[in-house]
Amino acid sequence: MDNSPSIFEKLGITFWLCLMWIVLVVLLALFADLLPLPGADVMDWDHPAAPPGTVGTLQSLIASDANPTEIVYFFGTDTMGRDILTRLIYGARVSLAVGLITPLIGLFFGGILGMLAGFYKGRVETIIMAVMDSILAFPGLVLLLAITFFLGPDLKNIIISLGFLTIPSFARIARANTLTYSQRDFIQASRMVGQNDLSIIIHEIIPNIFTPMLIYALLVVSYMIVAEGSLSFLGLGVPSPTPSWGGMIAEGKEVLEETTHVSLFPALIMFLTVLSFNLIGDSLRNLLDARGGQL
Amino acid sequence: MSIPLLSVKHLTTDIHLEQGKVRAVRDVSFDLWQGKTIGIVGESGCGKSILCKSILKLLPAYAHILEKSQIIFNGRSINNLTEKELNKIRGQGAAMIFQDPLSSLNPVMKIGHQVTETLLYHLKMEEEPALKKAEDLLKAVGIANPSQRIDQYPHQLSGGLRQRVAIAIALACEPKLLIADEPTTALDVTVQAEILDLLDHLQIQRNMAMILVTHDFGLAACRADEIAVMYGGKIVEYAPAEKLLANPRMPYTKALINAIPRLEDPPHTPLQFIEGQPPNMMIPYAGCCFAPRCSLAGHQCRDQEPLLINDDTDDHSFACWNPLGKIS
Amino acid sequence: MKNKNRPLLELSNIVVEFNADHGEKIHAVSDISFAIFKGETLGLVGESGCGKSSLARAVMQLPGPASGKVTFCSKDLAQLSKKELLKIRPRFQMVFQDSVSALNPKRSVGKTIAMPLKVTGNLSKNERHTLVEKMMSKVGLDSELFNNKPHQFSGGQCQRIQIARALITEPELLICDEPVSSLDVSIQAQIINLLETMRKQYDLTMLFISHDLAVVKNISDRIAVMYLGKLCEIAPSEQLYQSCAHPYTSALFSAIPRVNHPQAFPKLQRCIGELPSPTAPPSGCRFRTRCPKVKEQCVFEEPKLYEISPGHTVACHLFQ
Amino acid sequence: MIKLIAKKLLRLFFILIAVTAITFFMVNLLPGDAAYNIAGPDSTAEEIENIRKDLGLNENVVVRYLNWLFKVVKGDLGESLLARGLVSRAIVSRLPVTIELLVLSVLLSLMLAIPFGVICAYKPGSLIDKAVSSTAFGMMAVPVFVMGIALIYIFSIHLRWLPATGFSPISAGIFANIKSLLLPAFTIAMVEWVPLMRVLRSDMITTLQENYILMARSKGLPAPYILFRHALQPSSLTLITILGLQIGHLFGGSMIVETIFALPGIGRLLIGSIFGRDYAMVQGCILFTTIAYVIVNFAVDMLYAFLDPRIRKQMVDGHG
Repeated sequence: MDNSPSIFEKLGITFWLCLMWIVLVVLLALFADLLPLPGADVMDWDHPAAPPGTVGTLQSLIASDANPTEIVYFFGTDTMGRDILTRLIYGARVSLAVGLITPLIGLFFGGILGMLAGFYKGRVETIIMAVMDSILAFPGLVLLLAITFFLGPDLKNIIISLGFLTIPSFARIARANTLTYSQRDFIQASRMVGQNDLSIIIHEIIPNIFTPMLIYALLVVSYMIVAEGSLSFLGLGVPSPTPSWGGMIAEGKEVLEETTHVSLFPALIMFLTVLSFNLIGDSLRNLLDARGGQL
Repeated sequence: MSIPLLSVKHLTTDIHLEQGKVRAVRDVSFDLWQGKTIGIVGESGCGKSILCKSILKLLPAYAHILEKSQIIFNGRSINNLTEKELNKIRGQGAAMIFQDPLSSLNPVMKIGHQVTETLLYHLKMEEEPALKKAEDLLKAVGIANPSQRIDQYPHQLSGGLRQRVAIAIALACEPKLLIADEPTTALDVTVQAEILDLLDHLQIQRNMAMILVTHDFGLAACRADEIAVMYGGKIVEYAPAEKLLANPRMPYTKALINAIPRLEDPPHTPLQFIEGQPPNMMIPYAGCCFAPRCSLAGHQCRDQEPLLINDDTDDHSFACWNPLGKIS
Repeated sequence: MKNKNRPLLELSNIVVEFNADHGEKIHAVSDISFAIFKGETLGLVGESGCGKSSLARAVMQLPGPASGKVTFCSKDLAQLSKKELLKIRPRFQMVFQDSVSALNPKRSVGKTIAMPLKVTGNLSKNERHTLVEKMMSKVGLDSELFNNKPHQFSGGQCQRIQIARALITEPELLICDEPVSSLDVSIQAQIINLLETMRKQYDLTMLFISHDLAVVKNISDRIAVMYLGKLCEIAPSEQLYQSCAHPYTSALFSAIPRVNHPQAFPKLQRCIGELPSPTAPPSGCRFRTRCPKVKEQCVFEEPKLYEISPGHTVACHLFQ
Repeated sequence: MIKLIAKKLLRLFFILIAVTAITFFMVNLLPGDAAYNIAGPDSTAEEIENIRKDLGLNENVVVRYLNWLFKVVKGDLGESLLARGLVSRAIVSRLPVTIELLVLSVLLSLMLAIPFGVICAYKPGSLIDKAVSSTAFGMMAVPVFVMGIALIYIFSIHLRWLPATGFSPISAGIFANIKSLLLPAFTIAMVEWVPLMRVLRSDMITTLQENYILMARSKGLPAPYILFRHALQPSSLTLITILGLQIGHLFGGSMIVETIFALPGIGRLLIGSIFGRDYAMVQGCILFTTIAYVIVNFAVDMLYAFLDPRIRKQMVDGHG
């Protein structure tokens, strides 16, 4: 046991690189206002769709400012001359808010419902799972479109409706895990000494199903980032001028024949973020499976 | 019959796991003559199952057989055979049955298809006569209504019937050797007795040789001509059945026999047991691998690995520095 | 031994049912009655699917039987309130067959063993800790391993953990459901001997369930034989071995491969064919489809239990 | 079996009703009056009242839903406000495009997933497995809309092999038709094949460790035969489940792809109607996609039974 590699080694270099990327994105998004960036909706009409590295002056942005400052558009500007880097950082707020909050909604409600279904079985299970299946039966994006259409597209509504849509899959996973554990004899053994249902759920079931649920939640994070991107891409995400990665890609698509960087950078950043979440989830699952194999 | 049907020499198999390399089978040698049964007895993890799979080279990708190992089947070394040539032997020369009859039959394939497969592939039979033969085979292994069973799936059969089907599949191409890897462990005692009787009967009828792998010493004692006891990947004692039972030389063999509860003993007779745990194959051990659990172990046992040697007679060999029954 | 004629556990007409696929009920255990006297070990033998484990769980009230009475210490367990049942639970405990399944993989061994004490809740944490360490050394576990998780132990050691958990409340009755059947012979002997030692030390009454007649014979004073949810024969161990009466019992005895009598393998008494499905048990005597001595009467009439000698009862028409 | 199919159909019918009801109530109950939205901000109260009357908005919502449902059953989905025509006609004219696109993309993704999944599972950890698995893993992080843009950039703008946008109906020739759909279908397939391949690979690895594969190998059967005849079918159950679950996903994908490639399918119709606040059309589109979803799920259930006789038995026995 002692000479086995540490958790640090077991997870591998990719895991830590991914984690660093995520931390970087989160930090940038959190402290965007403190960074020396022009506003997300500040337009430089002298440099529309300028390639990366173009130097602009802030004078054209703020006319009253007597001392024009130079600014380097590291990632270029979009069709309306807005700094892509700035918009990416502000857009990260939307993606991360959606990506990180929605799975929590699903984890909480879905986890509880699934656990109840798996533990009590019988009629409780039938009812809960029938409702869950009905929600799953809604073609996801269509329902999302419908909800945002009727409720109006703002961040809160998007998070709530996406969160709602993740409940059934969490419930399914919680139920499946609970079922395998509740058939095991240690549940019987704890009944034998007189533990009640609540105590069994808290002390015997939750510790066992929590890790797989959390790992699934990580996977959902990347689904949600993509889903939010799709909505924004279709123009049904957070309303402009708030930047979002999907919306930026959609804008870039219009000028694809002339220049690629407008959609390339948001696509790349989104790709890296989603990939990182996937890889982190995958490494953790492998670690867990390896542990399970020792049993 | 001057040469054995199967001759295994210095068979050594390594398994590569994430945590490291395990030598699962160490330098195993034995001969098996036509019509005879060798019983390979050992506790779980002693390498007996890997041994059987090594003989037919049915190992998973992470295991490999070392160069020095020699397996001669029917006068022909199978060391350097191509996969295609091996398949010829696997299907027709030697067959195998496994521990759990439910998992050894394909759940989504009809019984008939599973029995006829080898007939179609190896014997190039036509569909119709093959089905006919499959019915005969099922009848031969004691299945009452074969024409009906042929259209059924494994889950529709009971455990004993499934094992009978597995035996029918194994016998389809009239093999000379049958390797039975714990064939009755998953079955009830009463059914076990029937299946073993069936195997006995078929063996005599077809003059087959059999390798019977089991953890049940009693079973090997009743059914095998020779018994090889395995411990820690090695054969530690190897002799004709009666001889081994009457006069075990290796302390492990004796302890194993004595640990089995006997029906003759009155209730509450304390059992003789072996202290400690079976060896962890991950950690190489210099001496005899039983030494840590052996009450007779001395310095030599802990430092030097004993080889399998013949003592007084030709046919009784054991690997022990301090054999029992030695007149000192 | 002086309390020998007072039953500690009494089962009368126990029926255990399961819901089958069609909404029908399968009788896993039908109409079984016997008693276990204080200080004795009763062995319960039968092949897979005969209902022996279901019977054990019914006795443990996990959950209780569909009908019939379980009387423990002269109390009808079904009549007790939740609170009273909780209070009496520490006095009868169980050891499960599959130790991997019976131990919570996320809980340390020490906490697993301490759990029954924690639920009853009379002791402080330190007191519990001392008791657990004492118990661990009694069952042959190194008390240094207190904080290890179950997956760090071998099968035999896990079974020791289970025994420790069952005995920590110092019960009077211990039910062992196939405690050694997944273990290797050398380890099996260790566990059987440990159970014997514990039985003497704690003055236990035991119900020992196994499919292995030789193991049961070794550990029990009396043996009950079950077939498809029914009791076939019940007799003192030695008497059952010397002169078993039921054809199924003799079939079981004759089917056991034995090291010391390899030649003696009487085939005449063997039973034939496969175990019938418990969903549709045969009419009359349930063993009749495989019985070498079947008569016409067996098809129509279910045999009653006949006492052929003191303490030896058989359910077979041959002894009418 | 028939009973079971009836039960399944009943449940699917329930889902259909639930989805349509929820969308209907959402349209009608949520803040923001449809009539006001339709009439526009400059309209007078009278105009709004007229529209309300036209739409039947003054009646009870349940009554209106039932009216709508009744009309739907008769094939009347109402009139589109924007397109000035029947909703049903618009949908029927758009439906073939979407169906063709989806069928083509499912076929393409299976054509990628099955061979690669089998090859990877045959030698897990090999160079080819590592290459395919990591490529697939990377692709999993590419959203459909990014994939679409990337493919347009490569194949249309850069290589000029395939048209970037536009649709040629079958009447314009089957070759032109397929050519116009190839890139969109490929876009969906490139994203959707990954989960299919991954589940097939991991299930297949598990299957290949099964005893019956060992048994098949011990029969001397050649490897490709074992892989495709013995292992593929029992390994494809999760694949089918994922495929079923993907349908909802696919429809979302097709909506995006139809937008990117300007294909006249249901998805683009839906988005157009949402932007145009065309309630009847939105309602109709959602109804149609739900029906499609329900039908596909039913087919998946039936496919299960076809693939695994154990499930078939369960279904005949009447639970599942």
